[in-house]
Amino acid sequence: MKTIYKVPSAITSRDTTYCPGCTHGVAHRIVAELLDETGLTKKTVIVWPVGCSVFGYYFIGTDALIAAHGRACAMATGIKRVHPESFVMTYQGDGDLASIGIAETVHAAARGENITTVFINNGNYGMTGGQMSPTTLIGQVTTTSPYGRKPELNGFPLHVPEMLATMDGPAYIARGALDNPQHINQAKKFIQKAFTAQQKRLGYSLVELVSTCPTNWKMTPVESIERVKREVLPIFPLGEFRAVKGVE
Amino acid sequence: MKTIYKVPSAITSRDTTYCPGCTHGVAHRIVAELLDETGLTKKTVIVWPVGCSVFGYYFIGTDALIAAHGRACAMATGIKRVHPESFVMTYQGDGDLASIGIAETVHAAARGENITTVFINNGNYGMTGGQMSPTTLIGQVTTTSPYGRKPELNGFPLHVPEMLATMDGPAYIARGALDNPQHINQAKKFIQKAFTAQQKRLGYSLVELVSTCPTNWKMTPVESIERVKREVLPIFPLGEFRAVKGVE
Amino acid sequence: MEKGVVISGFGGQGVMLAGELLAEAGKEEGKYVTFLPSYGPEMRGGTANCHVIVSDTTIASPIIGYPKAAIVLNLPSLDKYEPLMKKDGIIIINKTLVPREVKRDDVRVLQIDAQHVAEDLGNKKVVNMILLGAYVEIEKPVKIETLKNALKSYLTGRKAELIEVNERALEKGAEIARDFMGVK
Amino acid sequence: MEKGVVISGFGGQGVMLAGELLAEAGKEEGKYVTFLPSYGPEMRGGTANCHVIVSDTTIASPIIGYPKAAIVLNLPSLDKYEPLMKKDGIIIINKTLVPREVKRDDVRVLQIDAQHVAEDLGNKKVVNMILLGAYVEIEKPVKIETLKNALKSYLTGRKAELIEVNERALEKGAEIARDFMGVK
Amino acid sequence: MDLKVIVNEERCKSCGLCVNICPKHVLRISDKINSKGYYPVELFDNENCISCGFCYLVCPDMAIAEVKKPEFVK
Amino acid sequence: MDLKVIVNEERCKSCGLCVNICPKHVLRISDKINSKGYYPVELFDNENCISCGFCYLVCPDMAIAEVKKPEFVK
Amino acid sequence: MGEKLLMKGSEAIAEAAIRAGAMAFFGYPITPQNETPEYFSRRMPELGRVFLQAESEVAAINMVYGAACTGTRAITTSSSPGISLMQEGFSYIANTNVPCVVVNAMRGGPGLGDIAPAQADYFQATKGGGHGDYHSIVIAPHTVQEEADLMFDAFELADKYRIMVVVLVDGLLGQMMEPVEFKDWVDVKKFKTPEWATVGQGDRAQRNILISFDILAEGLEKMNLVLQNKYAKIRENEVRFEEYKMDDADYAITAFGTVARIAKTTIELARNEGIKIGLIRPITLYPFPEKVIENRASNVKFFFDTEMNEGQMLEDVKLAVNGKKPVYFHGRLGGIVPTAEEILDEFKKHLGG
Amino acid sequence: MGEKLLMKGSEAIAEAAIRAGAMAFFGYPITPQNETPEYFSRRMPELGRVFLQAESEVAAINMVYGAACTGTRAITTSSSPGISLMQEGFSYIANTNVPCVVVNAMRGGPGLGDIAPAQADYFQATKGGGHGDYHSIVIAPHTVQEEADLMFDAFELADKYRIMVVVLVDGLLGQMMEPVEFKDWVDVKKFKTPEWATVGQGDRAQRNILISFDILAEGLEKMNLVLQNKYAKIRENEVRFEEYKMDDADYAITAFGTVARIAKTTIELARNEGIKIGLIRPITLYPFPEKVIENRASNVKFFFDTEMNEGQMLEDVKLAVNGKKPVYFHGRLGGIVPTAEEILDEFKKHLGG
Ligand SMILES: Cc1ncc(C[n+]2csc(CCOP(=O)(O)OP(=O)(O)O)c2C)c(N)n1
Ligand SMILES: Cc1ncc(C[n+]2csc(CCOP(=O)(O)OP(=O)(O)O)c2C)c(N)n1
Ligand code: SF4
Ligand code: SF4
Ligand code: SF4
Ligand code: SF4
Ligand code: SF4
Ligand code: SF4
Ligand SMILES: [Mg+2]
Ligand SMILES: [Mg+2]
Repeated sequence: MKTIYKVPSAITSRDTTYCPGCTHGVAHRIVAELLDETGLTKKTVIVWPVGCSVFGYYFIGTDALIAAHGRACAMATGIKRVHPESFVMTYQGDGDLASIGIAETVHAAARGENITTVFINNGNYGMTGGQMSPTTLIGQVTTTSPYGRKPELNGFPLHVPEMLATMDGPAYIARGALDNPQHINQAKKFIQKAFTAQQKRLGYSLVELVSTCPTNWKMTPVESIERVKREVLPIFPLGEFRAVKGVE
Repeated sequence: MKTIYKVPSAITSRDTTYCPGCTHGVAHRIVAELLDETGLTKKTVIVWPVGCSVFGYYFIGTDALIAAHGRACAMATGIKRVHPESFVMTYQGDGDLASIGIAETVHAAARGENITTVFINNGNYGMTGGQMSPTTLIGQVTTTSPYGRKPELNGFPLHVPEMLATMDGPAYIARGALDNPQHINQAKKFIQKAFTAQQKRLGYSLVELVSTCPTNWKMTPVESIERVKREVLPIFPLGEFRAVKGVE
Repeated sequence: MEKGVVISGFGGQGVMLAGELLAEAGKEEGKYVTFLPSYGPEMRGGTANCHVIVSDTTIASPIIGYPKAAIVLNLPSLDKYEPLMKKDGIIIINKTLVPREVKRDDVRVLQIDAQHVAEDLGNKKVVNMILLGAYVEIEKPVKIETLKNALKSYLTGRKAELIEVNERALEKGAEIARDFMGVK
Repeated sequence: MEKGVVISGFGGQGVMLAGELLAEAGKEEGKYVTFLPSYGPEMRGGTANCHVIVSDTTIASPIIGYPKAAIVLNLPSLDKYEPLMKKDGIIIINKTLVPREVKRDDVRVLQIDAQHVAEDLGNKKVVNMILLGAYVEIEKPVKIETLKNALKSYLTGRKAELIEVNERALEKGAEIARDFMGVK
Repeated sequence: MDLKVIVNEERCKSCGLCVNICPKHVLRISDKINSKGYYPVELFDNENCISCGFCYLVCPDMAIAEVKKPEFVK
Repeated sequence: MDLKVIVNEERCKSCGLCVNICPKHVLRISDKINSKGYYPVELFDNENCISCGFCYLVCPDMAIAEVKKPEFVK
Repeated sequence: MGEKLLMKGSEAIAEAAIRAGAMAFFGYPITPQNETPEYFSRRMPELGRVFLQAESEVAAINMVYGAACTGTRAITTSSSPGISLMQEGFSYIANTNVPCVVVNAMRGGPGLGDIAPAQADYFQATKGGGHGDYHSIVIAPHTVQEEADLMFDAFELADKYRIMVVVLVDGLLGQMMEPVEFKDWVDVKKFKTPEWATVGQGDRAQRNILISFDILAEGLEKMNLVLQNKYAKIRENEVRFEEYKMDDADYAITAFGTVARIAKTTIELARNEGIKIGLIRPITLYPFPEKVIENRASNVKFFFDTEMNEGQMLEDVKLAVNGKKPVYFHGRLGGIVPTAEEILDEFKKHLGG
Repeated sequence: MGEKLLMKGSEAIAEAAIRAGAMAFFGYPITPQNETPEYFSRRMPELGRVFLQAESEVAAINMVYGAACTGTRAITTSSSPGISLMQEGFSYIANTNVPCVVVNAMRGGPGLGDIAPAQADYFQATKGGGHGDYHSIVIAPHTVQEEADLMFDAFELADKYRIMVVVLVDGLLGQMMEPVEFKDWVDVKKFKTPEWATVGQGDRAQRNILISFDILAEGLEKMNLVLQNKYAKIRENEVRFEEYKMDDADYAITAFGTVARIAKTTIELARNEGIKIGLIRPITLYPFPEKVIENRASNVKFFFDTEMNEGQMLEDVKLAVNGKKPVYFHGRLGGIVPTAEEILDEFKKHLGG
């Protein structure tokens, strides 16, 4: 028999600390697969965020740091500027990247910083217990939008790729999802292109991944997956928003 | 004889502290004219920035505060939320708004905060002596880009209205210029619409105004005006980028 | 008199509810009470415990360094608290999930096969109440009746239908405790 | 010996250049020097001043609280420094822009119609050098020659053509000072 | 027995995502219990598994350790 | 003399923007000097001023205090 | 006062703030105090008041600053890293002389640290973690009831002195439940927009300008003297502390918040053994109760300071004692809460001396 | 050492940092120290090193943090409000044990304040303006030459202890020009990426992980003890100070930076009048030279502390003196620089006593 899928070697032996069915783990695996495939593992530094993936360095076996909440892109910039030969990635949640860290993200993008961001959008602050985030949907109940997110009070979900795609700095910007095999394969392709962008020094690359948070959505993992398709993807459409020449 | 133009009464008797020919003063005057025309002067709170216009409250006679550098939109949000009947404006430079304050700006926009921002883009940090700002043009020499702004080091000029126009929160977003009478009249029209947006509680409004900084550009005022037309406006095109229904 | 108990088990075993209920009952009886929860480092799952003190006078520290009483719902909890117990203290153990004996011989031990007792009562989830009932019967920090009243303010809405089985669990625990004390 | 001077005038009158030049010359002569600029609050324009000390030994404070010498290029500067002058100190005044006499009689005063002298030298902008030349001749913190050398390192590139007129201004100032001292 | 899908039982959290996605319905939650208290998934019908790897792709816990495909002898 | 353009001389900073924009070239930097050391602008040809207000519009220092237009008697 | 409720400290803080007239909350989630903003998010809209989750702590404090400039009772709550991000804002608020309330539920540090209870932000809170010579009033409750009570005082003091009041607690005081009785609701209908507030000039004769700067050093020194006078008044009038069994004490423990509470048990244990210890518990950490400590220096043999940090309040205790008696210390770091027994053991090590 | 150059302090700092091997500058403009980043912006690209203007001080310090985690000599410079924004970053850097250098050219505060010289960020720098129990080494030069010299030490100390070193100056020391002679260029070709750096695992046997947290309080307490041990070593080995005319002094002035310099003139003036004053000038503010002050307490009649603030180092002086002698104080606020004469007048007020 021929092995067609196997847990990548960039994944450590440590079990994840994520809740059952949380798709953070899927994102980890596709990143690790790409590290294996590109042979980048030993050149890579991952800047982990504050959020449920704060323990990410337990699971992906590269040099690693944890940035202050929201500052991953700034920290990654510091590393990349002094060690341009290192492969530098940030892995960030929607609270981390789109709320407290939006300035660092926008400016890393505007500068065309040669770093890659994997952006896990699960529509709330998982780690702190499910508060509203910039990507929470209208009407969604969270622990800080107990009456549902209201546009007149809390505004509208933030579309980070669409926003960054208006700039000249980013080389590659896309949005994928982790809810089914097809989307997962597509997401992997997107991240692979983002890796290429960095390796070719074409500028900033970011891939948003629509993810789940069964625990705080108060749903089973399967219900969460269904919610993504039914409610989230219509608001956060998948696709590539910017890809400069040379990204493939 | 009939008076057709007269210094508006919202302008105080205090002389400006701006350098000769600096168009900050023009922006002040058109704001003051609109305060006169709309009768809003006594309902208005202006949040001034840190930047050359830190002394703005000397010149426009409304209740006033100075925000911490970059935080004008956050401060204005605090005021407007507790006093929705006040007319709340921020006046900010490109360093203040687009660099250190970009998070507060993006999120005020995303929330659709009912405040109005006048955004003076003079392509550098005037007050601190002409450093590079997010809107500095490619190739432009400043005190911190002594060899000219280079895309591979410093990225590309940030187009704030274009970026904010991708969102659902803002009611009105436009870019005007202060280099000639036609543009000045257009700019005033834009700000008037921004005022309307706030008065009708339609959401966030922002008008960028392409301005000059003769001192740090090391040009005469007339040369500065000419540079705006020749070099700046091709990169920062004028127009309305978003106007929801009801803004007029 | 100050009466403190540590309640400890897996997250999801109702450790916090039992503790809060006891504190609420103490408060209802006009006593001084403190309830101090502490969660393990893991986000979800893992071991959780709480310290509850009921007293006739003001309570200084809400932390129980060396318990006189402990309700222990799983093995890690026994491992943790057995060495800390005060001499002559009482450990009430969920025997079903704690597959070992207590090694110390200077403490009192009540083992209850609570998981099975709960199944007999018709609801697997009332293990916590069985153990709490036993504890309250032995140490008498509050009256069982007050606990039952307190239950009503915690189980509201759709959960109201669970009041009855929880009451029975408290009583069952108390009954087991009376047998235990009789035997002693 | 420690020799300190305050140079004060409008921004744009070359106050800073004169001060820096003096400090540079002091340094060239192997002396201890400090140059301390201070700008008024206004962004542009307004009054500017600097404190320069040249000394054979280490200099403690670079701030001159009570000057023994002052070069005064405009009226506000005279108003500010006249009361602070030490007894027997010397004030060198740009008479053209200072339309009043010094009131104190315990200080020495040299008034130079520097604007006109500068025009005669063919460059309105060398007022600062005329006054500096006079000061250096009187107080001798450094040699005029060293000042002239220092000029060369400050006026480079396109400005090199200005060296000559600035040199002449220094000399002219010195000459006026010699006359003044002769008269005294 | 040469299973097409190797489950790392200690890693499985019984989330059911693989069971849900499997086009051939050959996976189920077992009644074993692992040391973390979860009931790991098992492939109960190796025969009908088509080695599509969907289970591997959706598993968030690297609990589908490997997916293999029979090689056809030419 | 009833000037169409009233200059507030104390406010003028001689920036020249009004002079530059005036379509009729009727403004110039005067040789007066104000208390801040600037040479204020002056309207030297009232006649030919068309009261377009461009000078007012571009002046950053509110130094063009007023622009007036002659009213035609019907 | 009403009925007693069994409540978490972090929720009691929110409820008390609401009853004390907090009209606006701006904040950003952070453990171990998420229950506080979550509570506000439920209650404030019900009362027609403002709850807004800010994009960051930097934004949150500047929103508070804006609301404070209108004279509205505003509050934010956070924990150590979030509080560090607010330092610039604190400094601006101080020099603008506007009132607000900030709660810091301290967690283990430095850096990301952990989410366990700690007291290592004492210096930051009392000496000014932001730039410049400024102070906030800093209050440290040690029970849930006191947390509830002091929220009222926090808002009163903030308004009285137009100053920021920091309520310094920790995760233990936030997670713990105790019966609590709330003071009567403050009648918010009686609130008036103060004369100095920037809400638009309206009928006022003068417009209002609220700023924290003066480009002239002379002017800024005057602004600083205004602050210093205010601080002097506060030091004069607002010192609060609890003396516990000090009357016959041979030794004094000094401790605040959670540790003070534990120390009370230590004192019971010690007294059972015949060792007469008392407790001086600063309730206001700024203004610090230096007088009482100075005075007690003549009665006791030594002071024993204990904190969940490396010895921060310790410096203020030493400054107050000023060499008159030894001051010993025991501290635990990074979120470890000492036990009463441990404190006693450590204390006893100094009895030989 | 080379030729003497007449240079502004703010530029000498940049040049010295470059010679000392600063490979990367990240910062955000702020008066009164814009000449420093501007100087870096010219020189760093010439040398193939990194100059990057960050979008804010928050970003700047986190960029420094990133570069520091690769073991690269990195620096940022700012002034008071900007430094306040960096407090969270400082705390992270401290607990990650990575080296970097930060210059604070203090200006008048609080809030926006002014751009005049001040010393009111002493507490912030020495006690930790960020959260948690941490310290940075804090150095306070008082001449341009010393600014240049200490930049070398700053980088050496940072690397030696894997710690942040703060160079605390003010606008006066930045704007002033003095002749300065730079130490020899550090040979940056000899720099090696340290074993602990996170640059990708490469040939290392283990991957590196640099973090400032431990979810378990027990672990975090251990991390804290590592820090505390390091600080103890630093207090043991790195104290620096200058004693100026203390040998025969009847009185000691304590002062740092700009004011220390002015105080030297005060001492001349006093000695001309026959009053024997000396100066104890802490060069390291942390570790504070408490021993020398404690020792001198037996010789002098009193201490007179003078600062451009409301009395911040004063507390450390008092803690060192510990009640043995009186400690008097004179301070100016908001950016006012005292004159030598003024200090003498204030000093004399205490002579009667
Ligand atoms: C300065 C600061 N503010 C707040 C926090 C608390 N905090 C930790 S994680 C988090 C949000 C996490 O949400 P997200 O980034 O969406 O990640 P997720 O957990 O959902 O994957 C917050 C607010 C912090 N650690 N530091
Ligand atoms: C936190 C902080 N960082 C930096 C500064 C210094 N600073 C004052 S104004 C300014 C930039 C001003 O530029 P801009 O916003 O473009 O306004 P302009 O002067 O050009 O009108 C800076 C960096 C400050 N005051 N506070
Ligand atoms: S809380 Fe949500 S995001 Fe975090 S691990 Fe659990 S499911 Fe995943
Ligand atoms: S520095 Fe530039 S922006 Fe500032 S007042 Fe002068 S010209 Fe205007
Ligand atoms: S490989 Fe495909 S068919 Fe086989 S178990 Fe997995 S999902 Fe089902
Ligand atoms: S998806 Fe993975 S973790 Fe979930 S049930 Fe299947 S094997 Fe187990
Ligand atoms: S109104 Fe028109 S024509 Fe008259 S001076 Fe002004 S610009 Fe010239
Ligand atoms: S535009 Fe205004 S300030 Fe400039 S020259 Fe004309 S009148 Fe004077
Ligand atoms: Mg999230
Ligand atoms: Mg600008």
